[in-house]
Amino acid sequence: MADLRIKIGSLELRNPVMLASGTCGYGSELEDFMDLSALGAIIVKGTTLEWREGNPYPRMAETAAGMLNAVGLQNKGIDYFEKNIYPRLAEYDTHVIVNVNGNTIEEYVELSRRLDRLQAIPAIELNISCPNVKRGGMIFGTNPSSAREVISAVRKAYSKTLIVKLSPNVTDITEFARISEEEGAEAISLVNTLLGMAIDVKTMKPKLSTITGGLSGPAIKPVALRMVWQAARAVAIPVIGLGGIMNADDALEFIMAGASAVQVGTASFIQPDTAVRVVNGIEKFLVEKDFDSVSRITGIINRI
Amino acid sequence: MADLRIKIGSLELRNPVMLASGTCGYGSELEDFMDLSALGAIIVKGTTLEWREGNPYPRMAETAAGMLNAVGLQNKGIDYFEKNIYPRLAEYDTHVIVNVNGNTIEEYVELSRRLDRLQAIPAIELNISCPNVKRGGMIFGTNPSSAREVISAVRKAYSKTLIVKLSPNVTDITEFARISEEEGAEAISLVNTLLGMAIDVKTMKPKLSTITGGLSGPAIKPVALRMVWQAARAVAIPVIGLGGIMNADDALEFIMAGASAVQVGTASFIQPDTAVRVVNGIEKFLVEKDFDSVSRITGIINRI
Amino acid sequence: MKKRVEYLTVTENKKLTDSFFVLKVRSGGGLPEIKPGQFVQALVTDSPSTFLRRPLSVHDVDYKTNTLSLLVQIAGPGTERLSRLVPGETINLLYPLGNSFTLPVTGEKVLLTGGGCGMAPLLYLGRKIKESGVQPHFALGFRNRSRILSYEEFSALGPVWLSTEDGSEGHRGFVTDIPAFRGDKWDKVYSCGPEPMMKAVAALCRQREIFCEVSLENLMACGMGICLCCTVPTTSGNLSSCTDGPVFNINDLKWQTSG
Amino acid sequence: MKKRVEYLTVTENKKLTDSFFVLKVRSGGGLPEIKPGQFVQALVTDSPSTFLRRPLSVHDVDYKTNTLSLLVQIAGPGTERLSRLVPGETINLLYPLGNSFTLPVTGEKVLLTGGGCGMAPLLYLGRKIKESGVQPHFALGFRNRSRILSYEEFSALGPVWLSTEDGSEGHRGFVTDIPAFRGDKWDKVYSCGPEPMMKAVAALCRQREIFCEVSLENLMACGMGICLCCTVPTTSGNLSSCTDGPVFNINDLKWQTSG
Ligand SMILES: Cc1cc2nc3c(=O)[nH]c(=O)nc-3n(C[C@H](O)[C@H](O)[C@H](O)COP(=O)(O)OP(=O)(O)OC[C@H]3O[C@@H](n4cnc5c(N)ncnc54)[C@H](O)[C@@H]3O)c2cc1C
Ligand SMILES: Cc1cc2nc3c(=O)[nH]c(=O)nc-3n(C[C@H](O)[C@H](O)[C@H](O)COP(=O)(O)OP(=O)(O)OC[C@H]3O[C@@H](n4cnc5c(N)ncnc54)[C@H](O)[C@@H]3O)c2cc1C
Ligand SMILES: Cc1cc2nc3c(=O)[nH]c(=O)nc-3n(C[C@H](O)[C@H](O)[C@H](O)COP(=O)(O)O)c2cc1C
Ligand SMILES: Cc1cc2nc3c(=O)[nH]c(=O)nc-3n(C[C@H](O)[C@H](O)[C@H](O)COP(=O)(O)O)c2cc1C
Ligand code: FES
Ligand code: FES
Repeated sequence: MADLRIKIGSLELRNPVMLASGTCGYGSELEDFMDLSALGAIIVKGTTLEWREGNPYPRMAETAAGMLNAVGLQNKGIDYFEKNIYPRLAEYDTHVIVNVNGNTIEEYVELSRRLDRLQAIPAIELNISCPNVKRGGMIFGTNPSSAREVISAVRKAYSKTLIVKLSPNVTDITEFARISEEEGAEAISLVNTLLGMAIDVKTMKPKLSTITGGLSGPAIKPVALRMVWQAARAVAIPVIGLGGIMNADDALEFIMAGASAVQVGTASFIQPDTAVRVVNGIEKFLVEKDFDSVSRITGIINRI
Repeated sequence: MADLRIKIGSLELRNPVMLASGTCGYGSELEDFMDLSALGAIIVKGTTLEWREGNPYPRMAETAAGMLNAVGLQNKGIDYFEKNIYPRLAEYDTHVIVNVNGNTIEEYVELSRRLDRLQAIPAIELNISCPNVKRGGMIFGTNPSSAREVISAVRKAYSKTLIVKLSPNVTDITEFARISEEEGAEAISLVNTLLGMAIDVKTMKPKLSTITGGLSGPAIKPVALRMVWQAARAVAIPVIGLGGIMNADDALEFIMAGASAVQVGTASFIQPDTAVRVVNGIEKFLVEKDFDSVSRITGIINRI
Repeated sequence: MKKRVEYLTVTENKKLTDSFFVLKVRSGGGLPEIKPGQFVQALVTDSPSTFLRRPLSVHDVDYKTNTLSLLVQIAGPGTERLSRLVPGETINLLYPLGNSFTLPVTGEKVLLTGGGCGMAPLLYLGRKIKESGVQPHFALGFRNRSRILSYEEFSALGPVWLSTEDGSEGHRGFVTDIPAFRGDKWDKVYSCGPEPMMKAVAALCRQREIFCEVSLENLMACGMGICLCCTVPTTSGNLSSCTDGPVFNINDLKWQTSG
Repeated sequence: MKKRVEYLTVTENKKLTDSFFVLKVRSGGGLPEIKPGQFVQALVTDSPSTFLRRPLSVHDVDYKTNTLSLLVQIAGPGTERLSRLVPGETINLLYPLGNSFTLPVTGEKVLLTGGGCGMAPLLYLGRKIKESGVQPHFALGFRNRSRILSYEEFSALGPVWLSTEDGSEGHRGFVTDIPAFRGDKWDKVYSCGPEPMMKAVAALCRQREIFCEVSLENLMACGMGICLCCTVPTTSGNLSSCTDGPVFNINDLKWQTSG
């Protein structure tokens, strides 16, 4: 038995494996395949103040060892969430974290304030990295001063655990990691999707209605891993690593690179119980290699 | 029959397909598999002023639909090149372009000057995007003012066709595309490799001796294609697209996104005659779709 | 019905034409209840270019042998790989997924119409309709005589009208040109096939105020309602084709404009 | 010799142990000249996680039937996929690649020593040596008796001494512990196997000033000298294992420190 517990700020997770936002709905969709209480946390769908229909079809294109998506934060808004979804989530025996989005700083702040009041939501993940919206999202996450502004404003409005989700579409990820830390984030999660594109040669048109979209899956793992390694050396707050994790070995790579926790995203589309397999695989590895806790191997490549 | 000729500044290529630097040696290594004169150009190995041994082994790691490399510009330097390699290259019935690297602006300039004197080299590709060296390379290609300085200096020293090879490891590729154009580059080529990393979970060590390395292959194609599309809309000079091209359809995607020409890189490792297959496939497509020249489909997705 | 991920064993892989095959797969543990219109997400292993699962309609179900049939058209690397499966190999399915067709009530006159691989769900739908005591009728459209699929299986369930684009068999033209389609009074029409065909069927039904359900084949990533990629614009906003569909009443649809 | 890319037909796939198999493949157009020590780069299709080709030594060549043998150890997804190839299927090879061993001259006393999949090139080398009129001797090392591979094939060419780590067959210990290795006077020693083994062999040979060539198995991307990933530090700088090797004289090597 190895100790899998980890801490993100004041929040204790029973293990370091979470479901990534936008890839697990509200969790319930995956309950036929696994017990959500076996996970460290689930990060539910990107949420906005207002009801959003998202982008037009087609929103998806398969690529080599990955996929592009252009969902565009389709969700029913915070009012609907609070009334119709939150009560169900409050019953889960795992931490439920909400992924927070807005067009403006005011929207981010207002939404965070609303979520601060929801007792069963112990943390938010501030998404300043969505590449699929015209306003907000990645625009904040690729400009240092906007990033600082929105994190700082949300930090003032939100009293519980604040995670900032970073965009990989930047020259220097450590800059954004440091800004997050300086402005009071208790953790950073990375990466969101890489901005990509695909063209249908037959029709001579982009495959996505929005032309560009977010690339996820194993294709991006080497880039994500590198950024997690860089970020973890740049800041003292926990780093949550994700991008292309398909199995326990992938997750262990992120942890060894410096991640305190990991998220499973696209993999759930293909193997819906990937996250719980990852939990079990990490535990197995630790036991076999005789580590008494997962924290022992966090960033181990920097030490051996 | 479709007209495959394209122009890069004053340089006319018989077709838009080149071999990418660092993935085709000096061309001769691939002559068992194809006739180099069937190609638009070959861009030979990254060259430096001085003899370089490159990075220690291991330099390579396979990843999902791609690979990481950390070769680090191993080459015998310009003196050796001029004396022992150039005479052979001068015999080729295709354009030979040299990929130019340096630690300092002075080195880039000096090397460009040396190459300017070699009659059979009609163009250089200024590599400001190599991620595998401690000094020079990507450091120039990810900082706008350094990029401007080195391009401007080389432009003054080099009288023939100047291509600038851009790094994808930046927030805004159009900024570097514009700087290249402003400083007198006649074309830009993109992308070089994405900075990535891989860890061997068994040994708990990075797979590369240099920890991080350059990611190439189909995995990066969506990102490369997006950047080519963005860059081609930002500048008027030709854009040469590359990153994960494995076949003619991939090349056509780049051309439809706005590339005037393409380069085949990692694919040659797997199928050594990929480049000539790409030439044939592009021609076949044009004939079938009744386009009289390849330039008709350059950037076509912006028009239909 | 609880969704599951399961390895099923291939019992038969029958080539129908150069591009169509029927794959029969058996569940060791016993099949769950599957409704007509539901689909599976098939994992394509041993393929370098197939990352996501591939959605395939349930073509038929035999509870006695715990066997599912899939009618598949080779469209690319995923379906090509499936076409090479041999009996004894396994295939990993995520199923049963999606909603289902609204079955008719006794006395209704129903037409099932489709073409190409869109015919896939109509066989099982026809079987279920027949089992419920209603007579299914079929109007099936093909490019030409050599493309006709599974005629025997359908005609075992009810009358089958055929159309071919070149008139080499049955009625010349499209399914909507079949006289019985236009002439008779139908209570319910079910359709699955290429989008232009479904739109033509829908137009005809809307005009005549016939209840009509279509099964959409939107691109899917997950098939479980978690990715929101398979979106369908409807009168009540964007819905997910994989969970709110794939079967939709035509009155609820705003057919997507792009793609 | 001109390198080529060719589809060869699998004629046999023989399982030797749980993790070793011998794959025989036939060239339709006729084999080119292949020298002992050369290798092929095998394309692994139908595998989602195998992007690059896999380097494999030529284990044996039969020009009469135009057949190549490969002795392969299952190490990961690529070799696992190859282990499932069945006769009649094809495999795409890029070959022949690399340099070759220096053959002995008449009268020399030669020892071929290796272990595990490192034995692969030694069979063909032994055959060529024998054809040249020199008697090859073999010293082969294994974990234990059940791991012993291809004993018959080797002993058909010359005397074979075995070592096993647990002493369950032949000499207990490593190849370098085999008395004939230490005791006899060898003119040339050839070695291929796990790196620690080759280093031990090299140390012994250097000490006794015996000519010794080893075949390295550095990670490779291309196999043709164009990627510079397979680098080997030598007394004349970094060389490419795939073109300047895989066979190196131990006096030229600075064994790599990392990896
Ligand atoms: C609910 C549903 C049920 C389906 N039922 C069947 C069925 O019973 N039999 C059958 O043969 N096919 C069915 N399809 C279509 C089938 O999923 C695709 O043909 C298959 O995914 C193509 O995979 P591929 O790797 O062979 O080709 P790809 O290379 O992935 O695609 C080849 C071509 O098909 C198109 N395509 C890919 N995926 C889909 C998709 N999901 N829907 C429509 N077009 C697609 C691509 O755009 C491309 O042009 C169904 C699709 C859906 C959504
Ligand atoms: C010149 C040369 C000749 C070789 N000859 C043979 C042979 O005759 N028979 C045989 O069984 N194997 C041989 N190998 C090793 C063989 O290439 C690897 O075992 C194979 O590439 C592993 O592929 P995989 O997909 O099965 O496993 P992977 O998942 O790619 O690798 C599994 C493990 O093997 C290691 N590995 C991967 N590639 C190599 C490599 N090129 N060299 C050494 N270790 C590697 C990996 O680091 C990993 O630990 C040779 C290698 C070289 C360079
Ligand atoms: C269909 C889809 C929808 C997504 N929606 C969101 C979202 O709403 N908010 C967010 O922060 N990230 C979103 N993401 C990004 C993922 O959470 C994750 O950062 C990314 O996919 C990389 O991880 P992966 O490769 O494991 O999927 C989405 C990803 C996908 C594929
Ligand atoms: C092994 C290797 C060595 C490379 N060396 C160079 C180089 O010397 N100079 C350079 O500009 N790019 C170099 N590159 C980058 C390629 O030219 C190309 O930009 C990149 O690999 C993306 O294209 P691809 O995916 O088609 O390989 C190298 C790439 C690889 C894989
Ligand atoms: S396919 Fe993922 S929500 Fe429908
Ligand atoms: S493997 Fe590419 S140079 Fe040797």
